[in-house]
Amino acid sequence: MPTLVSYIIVSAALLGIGIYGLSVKRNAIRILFAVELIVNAANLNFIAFARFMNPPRVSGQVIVFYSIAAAAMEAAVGLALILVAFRLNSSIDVRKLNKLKG
Amino acid sequence: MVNLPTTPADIIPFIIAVVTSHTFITLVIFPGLIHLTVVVMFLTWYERKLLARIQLRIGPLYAGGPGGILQPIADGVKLIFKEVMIPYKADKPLFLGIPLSLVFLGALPFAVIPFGQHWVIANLDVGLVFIFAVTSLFPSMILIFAWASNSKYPFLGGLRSLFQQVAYEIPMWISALSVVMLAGSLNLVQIVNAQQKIWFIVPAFISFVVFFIASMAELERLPFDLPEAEPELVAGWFTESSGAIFMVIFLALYMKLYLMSSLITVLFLGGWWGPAFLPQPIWFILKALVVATFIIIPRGVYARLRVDLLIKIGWTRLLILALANVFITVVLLSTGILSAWGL
Amino acid sequence: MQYYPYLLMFVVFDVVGMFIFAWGMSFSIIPTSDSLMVVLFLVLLGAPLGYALRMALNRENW
Amino acid sequence: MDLSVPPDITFVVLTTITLLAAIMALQAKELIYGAISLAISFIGIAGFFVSLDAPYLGMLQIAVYVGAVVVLILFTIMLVRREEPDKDESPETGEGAAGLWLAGLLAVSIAGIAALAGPNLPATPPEANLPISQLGPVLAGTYPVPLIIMALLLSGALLGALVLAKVDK
Repeated sequence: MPTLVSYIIVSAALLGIGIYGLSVKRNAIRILFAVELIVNAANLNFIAFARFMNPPRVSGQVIVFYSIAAAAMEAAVGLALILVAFRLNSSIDVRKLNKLKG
Repeated sequence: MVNLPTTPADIIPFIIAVVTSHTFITLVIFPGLIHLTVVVMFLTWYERKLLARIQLRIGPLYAGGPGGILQPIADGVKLIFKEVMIPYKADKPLFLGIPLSLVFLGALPFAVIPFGQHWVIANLDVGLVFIFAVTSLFPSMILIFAWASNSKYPFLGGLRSLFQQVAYEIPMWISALSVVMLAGSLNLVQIVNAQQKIWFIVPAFISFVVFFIASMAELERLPFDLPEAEPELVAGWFTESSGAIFMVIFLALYMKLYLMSSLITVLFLGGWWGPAFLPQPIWFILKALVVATFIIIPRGVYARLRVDLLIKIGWTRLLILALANVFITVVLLSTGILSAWGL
Repeated sequence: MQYYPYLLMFVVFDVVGMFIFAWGMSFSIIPTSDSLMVVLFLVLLGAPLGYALRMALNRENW
Repeated sequence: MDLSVPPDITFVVLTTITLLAAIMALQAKELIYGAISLAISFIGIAGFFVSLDAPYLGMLQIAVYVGAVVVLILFTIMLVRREEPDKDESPETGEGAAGLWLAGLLAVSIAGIAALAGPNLPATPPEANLPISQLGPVLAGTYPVPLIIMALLLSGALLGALVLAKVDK
């Protein structure tokens, strides 16, 4: 049987992948991918802890409801921002979005 | 549980035990693969014949059997032996992989559809949501396939298909919600069991209408077949597919037709319930075929809509109707009008 | 681009659909006062839906 | 016939699929392949949810992420894509190593802390399971205020994204 620790390790690995993408990638859409991966790592932890509690609690699942909804909205607004950036700059490389630099 | 064979003499009893076990029969023969293939092949013949009769033609005739009922087999053999053409600069792995996964996704939901009290492969507690989750994968698959064929018409058709399915999926779900509220469960077996006294088409008539129209749009049937409008887009998002690829896509589309008609049967028409002189699965299949007939008939009768009107209708009319129906169901349930039928 | 707002509305109502399915599934065992909250949730979403539809149908915006 | 798979094998398979697809999502050359890998990774997470006795959440994950968010991402990719791939997509030297170091440090430290605390954490889940019919009452009864805030968040995000994407005259 997989223990709680094994789930935490998987989630930590997912978080690591997400952080790597967030800090290294230059394409805005890839950065969005990384953010989604990090949110998913958190969700996995919530569900695992809710299951391993004694007695199991539904609250852990309900918070994942809200988390998924918030992540979906974040993706929607983020993609709209990327569209605007593309329209203004004709590039989605985050390092070329430096119009505000003095 | 069957023990694995240890000596050579045990192998034949082992095979017999496996073949006669309930899991094997439900998985492979009755609600499973063989039944699915036969019904889907029958539906392709049935649609051609029905449309021909509507238009005062005869339809398929020469392939053997009464009324040319063996036509689907001839079609299948013909398509398998045709050359599979892959367009120039198409994305090969996606172009070949997506049709296969479409068939897989089309067959997967049948695992939770109950064809009788005990004729169900997986009696999931979240059956209805499982079906919705699986069918919500279709639009992205179609978009990827259309993009992968690297051609103009498929891409336009794919975009149309995406927006149409997206527009009609939400009214469909929300109209199914009132059935879920009446039955108090997402388990399809329990939903059918709750309809023993009264079919849900009576207390939830509006949601039946919304669900029916939305499923017609999901299936890209006339008058909603914009994604494959022949005069404008050749054949829509599967223009570039040929030979075996085309056959696989065709199979997936008819599986989806059968899936939607079975879903309407489960949710609104009382599933397997019927007078006891016929066994339960027969009643179920008969009802599903009647629903399929009503989904096919408009193809011979109506013209198609314009794409922006289509999407506008989905969002402004059907969604509002479905939401209103949720409130009606809340009122019906809390005033206890339906308590005579045990709801 | 003309149909982009419909895609956004789809994402929003996908989430809403999942929320109210969890509520409708156990409607009979939820007290009425709690159900009113969910109805309020739906009513609150009606206003942005109307505004988004008006925006989406206005062809000058896209 | 017993078709149930032992939980260990399920866990290993799901872990492999999820992590490999997550890496592919960030490293694939074509953005479209990245989006598909992301979808596969989400499906893997949904598999974890189902195996952890939260089937409704698993279905929610598939329907919302793979059904809606990935479609939105694909559509945006097709809008902003250009024929030639970006040449300077790869990070500058040193930056990749630094990112890798940071991510590895974080992941290893979290996993290490979890492993250190391991003996105090429960090894096996309790027998009692979570019926999905409990979700609704907790959602509507115990946490009504977050529900209303969620309605406001949804409306705000919808209108905000619409106003952003609108063409200015």
